[in-house]
Amino acid sequence: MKTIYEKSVKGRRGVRPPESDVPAEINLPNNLLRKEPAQLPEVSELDVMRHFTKLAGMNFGVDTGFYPLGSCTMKYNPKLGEQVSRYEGFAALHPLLPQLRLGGMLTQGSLQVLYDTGALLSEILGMKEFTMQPMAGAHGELTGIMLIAAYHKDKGNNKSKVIVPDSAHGTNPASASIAGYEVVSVKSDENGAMDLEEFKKTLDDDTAAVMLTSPNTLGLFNTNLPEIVKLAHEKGALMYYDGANLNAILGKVRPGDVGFDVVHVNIHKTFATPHGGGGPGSGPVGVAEKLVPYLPISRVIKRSDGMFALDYDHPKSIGYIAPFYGNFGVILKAYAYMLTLGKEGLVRVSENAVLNANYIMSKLKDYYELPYDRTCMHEFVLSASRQLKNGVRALDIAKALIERGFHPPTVYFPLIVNEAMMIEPTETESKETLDTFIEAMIEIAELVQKEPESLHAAPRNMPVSRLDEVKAVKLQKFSVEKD
Amino acid sequence: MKTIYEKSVKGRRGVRPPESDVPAEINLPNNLLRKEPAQLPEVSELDVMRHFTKLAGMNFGVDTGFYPLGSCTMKYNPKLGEQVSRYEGFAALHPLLPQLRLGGMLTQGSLQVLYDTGALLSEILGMKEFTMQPMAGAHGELTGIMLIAAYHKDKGNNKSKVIVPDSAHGTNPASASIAGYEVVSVKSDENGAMDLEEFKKTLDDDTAAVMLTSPNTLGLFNTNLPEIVKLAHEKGALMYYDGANLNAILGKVRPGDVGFDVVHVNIHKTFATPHGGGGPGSGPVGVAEKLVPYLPISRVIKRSDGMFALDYDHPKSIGYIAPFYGNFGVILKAYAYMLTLGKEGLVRVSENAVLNANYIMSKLKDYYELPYDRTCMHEFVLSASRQLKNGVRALDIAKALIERGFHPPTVYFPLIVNEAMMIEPTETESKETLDTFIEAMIEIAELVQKEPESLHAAPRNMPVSRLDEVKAVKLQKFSVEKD
Amino acid sequence: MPYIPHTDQERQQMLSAAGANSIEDLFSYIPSELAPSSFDLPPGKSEFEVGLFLKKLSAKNATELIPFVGGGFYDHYIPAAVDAIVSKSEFYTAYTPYQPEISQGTLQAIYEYQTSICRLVDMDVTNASLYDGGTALYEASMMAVRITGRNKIIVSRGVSPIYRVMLASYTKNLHLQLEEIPVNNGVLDRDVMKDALDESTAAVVMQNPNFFGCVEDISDISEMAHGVGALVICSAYPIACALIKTPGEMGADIVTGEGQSLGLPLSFGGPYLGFMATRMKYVRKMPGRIVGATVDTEGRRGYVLTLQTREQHIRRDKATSNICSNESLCALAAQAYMSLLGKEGIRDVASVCNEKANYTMKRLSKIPGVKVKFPAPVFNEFTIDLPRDAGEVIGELIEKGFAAGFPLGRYYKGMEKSMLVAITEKRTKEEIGRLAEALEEVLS
Amino acid sequence: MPYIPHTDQERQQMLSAAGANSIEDLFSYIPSELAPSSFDLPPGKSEFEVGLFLKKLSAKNATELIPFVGGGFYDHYIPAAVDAIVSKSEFYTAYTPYQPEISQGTLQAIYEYQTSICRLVDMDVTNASLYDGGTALYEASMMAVRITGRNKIIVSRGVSPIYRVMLASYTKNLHLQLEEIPVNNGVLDRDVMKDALDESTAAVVMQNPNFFGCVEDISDISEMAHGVGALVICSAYPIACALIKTPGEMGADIVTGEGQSLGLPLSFGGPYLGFMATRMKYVRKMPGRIVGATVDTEGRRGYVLTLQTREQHIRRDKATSNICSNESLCALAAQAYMSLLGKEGIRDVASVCNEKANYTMKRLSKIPGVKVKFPAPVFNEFTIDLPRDAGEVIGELIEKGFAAGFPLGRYYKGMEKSMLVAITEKRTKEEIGRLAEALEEVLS
Ligand SMILES: Cc1ncc(COP(=O)(O)O)c(C=O)c1O
Ligand SMILES: Cc1ncc(COP(=O)(O)O)c(C=O)c1O
Repeated sequence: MKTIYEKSVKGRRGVRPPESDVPAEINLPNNLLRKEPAQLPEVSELDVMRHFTKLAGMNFGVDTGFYPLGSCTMKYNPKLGEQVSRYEGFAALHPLLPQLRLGGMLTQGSLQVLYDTGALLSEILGMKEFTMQPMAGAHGELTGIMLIAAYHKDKGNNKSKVIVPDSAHGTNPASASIAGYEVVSVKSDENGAMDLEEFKKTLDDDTAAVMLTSPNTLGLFNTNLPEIVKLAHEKGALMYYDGANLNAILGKVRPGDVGFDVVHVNIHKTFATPHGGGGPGSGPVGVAEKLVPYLPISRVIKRSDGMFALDYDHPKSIGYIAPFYGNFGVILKAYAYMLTLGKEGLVRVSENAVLNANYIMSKLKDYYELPYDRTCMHEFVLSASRQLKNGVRALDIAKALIERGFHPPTVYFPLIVNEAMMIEPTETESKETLDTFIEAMIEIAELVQKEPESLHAAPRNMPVSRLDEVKAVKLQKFSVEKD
Repeated sequence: MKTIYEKSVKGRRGVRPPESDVPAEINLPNNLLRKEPAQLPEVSELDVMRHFTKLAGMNFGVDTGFYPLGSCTMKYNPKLGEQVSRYEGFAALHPLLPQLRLGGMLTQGSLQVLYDTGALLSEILGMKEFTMQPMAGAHGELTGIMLIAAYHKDKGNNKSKVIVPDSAHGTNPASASIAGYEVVSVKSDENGAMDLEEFKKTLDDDTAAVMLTSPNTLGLFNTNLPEIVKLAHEKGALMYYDGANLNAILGKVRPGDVGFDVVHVNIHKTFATPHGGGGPGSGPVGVAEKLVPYLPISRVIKRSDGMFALDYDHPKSIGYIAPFYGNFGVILKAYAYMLTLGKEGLVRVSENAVLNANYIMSKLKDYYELPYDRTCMHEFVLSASRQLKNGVRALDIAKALIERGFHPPTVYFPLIVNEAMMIEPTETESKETLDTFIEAMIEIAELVQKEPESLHAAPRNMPVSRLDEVKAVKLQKFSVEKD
Repeated sequence: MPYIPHTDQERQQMLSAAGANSIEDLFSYIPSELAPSSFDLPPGKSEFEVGLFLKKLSAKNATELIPFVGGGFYDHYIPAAVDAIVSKSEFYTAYTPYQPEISQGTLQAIYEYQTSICRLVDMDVTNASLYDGGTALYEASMMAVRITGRNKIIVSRGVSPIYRVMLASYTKNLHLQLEEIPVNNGVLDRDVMKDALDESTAAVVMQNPNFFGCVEDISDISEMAHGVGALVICSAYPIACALIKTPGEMGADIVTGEGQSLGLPLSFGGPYLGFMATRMKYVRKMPGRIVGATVDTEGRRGYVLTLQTREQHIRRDKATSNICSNESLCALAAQAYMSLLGKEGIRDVASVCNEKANYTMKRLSKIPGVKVKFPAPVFNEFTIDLPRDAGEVIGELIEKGFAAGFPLGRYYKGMEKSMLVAITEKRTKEEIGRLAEALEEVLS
Repeated sequence: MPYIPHTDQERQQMLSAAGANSIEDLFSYIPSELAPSSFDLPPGKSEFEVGLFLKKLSAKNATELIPFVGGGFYDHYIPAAVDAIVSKSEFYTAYTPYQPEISQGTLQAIYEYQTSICRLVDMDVTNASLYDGGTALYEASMMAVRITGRNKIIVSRGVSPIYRVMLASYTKNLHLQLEEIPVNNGVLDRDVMKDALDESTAAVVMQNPNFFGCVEDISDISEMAHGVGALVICSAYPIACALIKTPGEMGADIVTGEGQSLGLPLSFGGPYLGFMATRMKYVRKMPGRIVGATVDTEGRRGYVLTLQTREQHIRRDKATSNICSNESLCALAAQAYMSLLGKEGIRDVASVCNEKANYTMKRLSKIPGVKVKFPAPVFNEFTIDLPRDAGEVIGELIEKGFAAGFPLGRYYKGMEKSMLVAITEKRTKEEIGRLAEALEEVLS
């Protein structure tokens, strides 16, 4: 399909800005003006609408169909969230207003949203307090590790390393590293959990933090958690909880109760805000009491008179993580979601998410290798190792699923499973949907026996067939050439 | 694709209404309750969203591609209209509010929209006053004929027939007939205009009205108009203007100036409001001064103090045509459109609409029969009569266009052209779009020479191939069967 | 120019291709005497300016009043997903699905809508939509006239006065006889009805719940009407149909109604949705488009507009109606609404409305001087008598922030002290309490 | 339960299939000591109630003030079509386009976005988005550190104080040296800069227009920096780039910025859009996702995420950044905005902003006691000195309905009487006049 640039016609115009109602005086000297206009597209409003309507038709979202992308919790995004985030009182609010004298009074509505959402998260995760500033999960991780660093520094602890299991998401080691720590990886045991013995060997006084995802990226709950926490705390290391998989344990386990000191929540996963084709997300960070002094400023507080305000007076704070208060529009949708579900609803979320995952797992484990055959939580990981013997890779299976109208699972993650296919159905999917997916997976497994080669050609019914990723690296074409 | 009913699962629920916060007392006796619940779908919100997302993908709108459906003016629908019609002050306003004491004061915004839009239309069409009540073009026609009937009755004129050319849209004779008139059809001459001699013969003292579309449904402007009007008026007949083709003459000709007594405007055509898959439309009716007393009530007036009010005090009024003030939400979008275009913009609309039609016509007339080869206005009619010799009908060409990504033209209308294909590009389409359409039409014409049979199978790339309309009549399946 | 893509250069190329030198050339054959005598319009404005201007206008409407006004048009909650669905531009920028292969989305949605309406009102077949509940009632009356070949239409005064005026307006020149039957104590006067019914009666037109909010069983009226060969037309409130005995159950032959309550904003009177349903035997007499199921050349199910020989584009002056554009997108919204609420949800809405209405009725009737006017049961709307002019009282309540109800004196002589109060699931106990207090104050 | 489709019966069937008797079974292996010590949350509410509650909250925000506050975040007009585009659920309910064949919509849109940003700021390559302008500036600084292997970062005080605090916060533990250079008379102090620049300098961080609204040519600074092997990072305001000399033209090596002005609502601080662009030679050092063009097995053009070996999911602790989810939908909105306005439209927006800012500056400076602080030319924002505390004056103007500007004393010691005033194309002459009058009153 043509790019919008290829549809451009010299002199054509789209939306007109308001004309100036003041004298037309550009007060900039010539040497400060750009030499020639930026070569943006020259298209009509209809050209633009058709272009993006076509592009939308070449995309697949949760509203299109089943999207069992493991670790990403692609649940239904309630339309209420879309509506409330467009209320003018929220959408048009300038973030600097609270910085004006008595400005807090001008923004009570939004401050309450931030405060209440933080309070709800604190109760859901069992933490003392949350900062809503981090703008995605990885951003939350970085914030969390910075909090841990500030804590250790303040306490005079000299610690240089962070322990991360080998099943961890790539953002965990990356965040720890970017925050200035050395990352030490611990391998998984035969149950898919972090190897306890190896962990004990690795853990030492130099360990600043241990980062865990629970359930882990295999969808398994580590029953050694209490012991790991105890061991870490004994060595003065703090426990970091990667909340990407929170959808499995809402109302069942609270990281705070388990002893985690810092957690982040992927709002866009557990709390049903749209993933936007890659973002925006939101990754609030919650902390145990001892880490509260280091939280980023500003902090949203509720005063004794019931009014909300911004509080900057925290000399030990790590500073600003975001320009303002986080991805407010995303947080607002999550708030609406939490209010809608309430206590019982949230518990049902994890129950049904776990049920759905176990249901699919039980139906597929005869057809695909299940490296860790235990009751799973909200997701599970299959391996295409059996299919590989016939020359069919996880990637081929993914493309075959595309052909059959499904978004594929996450493939090749976690790295510890060969030819991994990580399946997370979420609680918003119905039994019929799961059944059609199961059927498709079984059909593909059977096809692997009969005509394995046919799978290499998939997908055949999309706007494009398989794309040459190596060529993309070689071509280095990251934008439309100028004409 | 399954219907939403086939996706229904007993006990499944979607959106929950608020729970009652008052005692749960149904105060209806058992014999007044329905026996069993209405068997509506039992589906989740996600089920519903996916269902309609899929259905939308099986539909073609102006935002999808070129839609040259003659007589329907499928121009771009500005997104501004969608936005303003959702402003809460407009969308949530109860129509009975002005009926409360001082209620007019509560609805000044919406009354102004109605008043101003009527005033703009009066100027654009050269009429004395408009009623905004009619809810579509045909509804405007009925209203107009009722006005004419009321006028004649009031004047003591006893007239029983309405003259309609044979090229007229079906709604014209239907409206006249439903309003209680006998319809007399006049055939077209070799120029596609109403045959003047035949008209003269038909016109008599019994003629209540003459209904004309201008330009007519062939896209041709009848240069005899002044004479026709004069003749009709001499016989005491009123002239009715079907405004469906107003897009051709904005700022070029005003029906009021020509002598039309009653006009209707298809707001959803000329004024760019979305067609909604069949509606809603809006069909305001404008009248010359002598017909003003008969306009429907209420009438929106502007008082001397600048306030707007509803006026019911018109004893000669034909009464209520709509429950309230017309399709307000549609009128509002048209108002936004008129304000955006302004005087110059509206003139450019018809100029470019006419240019686009003539451009396509000039490119296609070598390939298809052009029964009336004259400069056309905003649309023109080709005939597939040449192709028919090879066994290819207009319908086949339409389906071939579908296969090539276009919405087909209107086919088999007007009835006076054999195998008619009525092409109306509108002014919002670009030259490239027209060129691709022209190419497709030429390619099809060539295919008719080479492999005519292949065209009978079109379209082959849609969710369904050609549907059996005869079978639909036989089956009499107008709803999903109950299980 | 807004929305017009051509550059001057393109325009020139196209003109040459069309054999013209200028745009004026293309219009040159129009007699110059027809040039506009005036075309005095304001200059165009930018999108921003127009939007802002309209935002300001919208703020002049008093939508902040707490609404208890109904009268056939109700402030029900519209789920956010309804708007998400009707905002899909593949739906709303399409037109009538004349070309079924490219329009299965609209066609299937309308087919499903037809199904939902049939089930809600208990009828066999529904059309694809009419303009509104009032024109639907008029069309139904004309349909009955066509079916029976008779010319008397008997109308209950319990039918919306707005619709009765519409019916009268449309039929004024048609040599029909309209006869109105009074309502006593909130229900139709059977005796007068019996006297009016005769062999010239084409139809009896009812409304349930009636305009006063009262619910009644009209099965006996259906029997009487059928006894003389007349049809029964019932104007219904679709939300009420989820709870109360349906028009179908009560023997109606044609059911019409206003679909606004099924997910459409009040929007100052439109666009709304007229629905019409009937028995299978009358389908060929029904006005409006109808979607039917069929199969394609490969036997796959699909949908088309069907029975088109009833319609104006085929039958011209012999058509069952002149309707062409209808309210398709509103029908889509209604179908989205009915799907989202579903079988249990819509019944819940109806139940909550009824419960809250009963509560409100009780609460208001405790106010000195206020009494419930009719003994008949109600659905979500009811009539109370006030100690003084209802219009006046309502005016005073506006000052206090309420659109408290509709003054029945506006349409019914002698009911100047009566007020019609409507309740939906959106009205909270607290709002009802505040209304009661305000009314108390105003009356004391 | 909201959004959960299962009926009890289905749940039972699925449990059996999974070999469990009850939901509890599925959780039974979790040590019971881990059961929540508390889970004290409110009960759920209906969609209607939640929507209404939030509507009321939104009304507590003072969005009715006429806004003249900018500071890097601007009230530009957002065409209606932008929201129509980002509301397409095929876009917004998708995630990162890991599977390109099913995600060409997002991929092509982002590829086009990358093109637009490159052209706007005059750079070779742009990533698919970062969180916001502040984190983008931090990422750019770290990128410069990686490229140069040096550890000193020189930052102009003309860079947003918010971003400077962010930069300091993020780098606190990283053994980097941050050095700030003062701004005199609205422009960077070249002498101090010259002294600061040395062979240990990784980057010079600039902002243009700077936080005071002043526009300057930093070509000389680029030359100086390049002279010692340091990179130049420039934080840019994309709308301004349509009019003023671009960072690329002035020799910047990395350009970052906040994309909010390109069609995103202010939304109390987010979601926003961090953009980053650089020269081709640095592409492999750039953080964030990048979309590249390639071909499919049949030679058709298509788009994929590329150069992924820079990223955390491949490189883990050696990645160029930890970013995973970004601000893709915001980039889509920006691309929609840039397409809708187009080449001439965006320049018009910029020109009108500048014209109105000049007008406002003149108008306000006529008020006794008010003077424009800096002689340097401005784009759409400028600093004025007031005769008394700016925070106080702004507080009084709030009472009069204006968010009149930003008190620079909040971030700059000694500027307590200075106010930063921002103008966009949305501010009318009339509003500007009213602001001037109000200020006059307050000061008199
Ligand atoms: C386990 C895990 N941790 C962290 C992240 C990073 O979250 P984000 O993409 O919001 O930065 C992800 C995202 O997929 C994840 O799956
Ligand atoms: C020439 C003409 N007249 C009248 C009408 C009827 O208008 P509406 O569909 O709005 O009722 C049409 C609609 O297509 C038409 O083309």
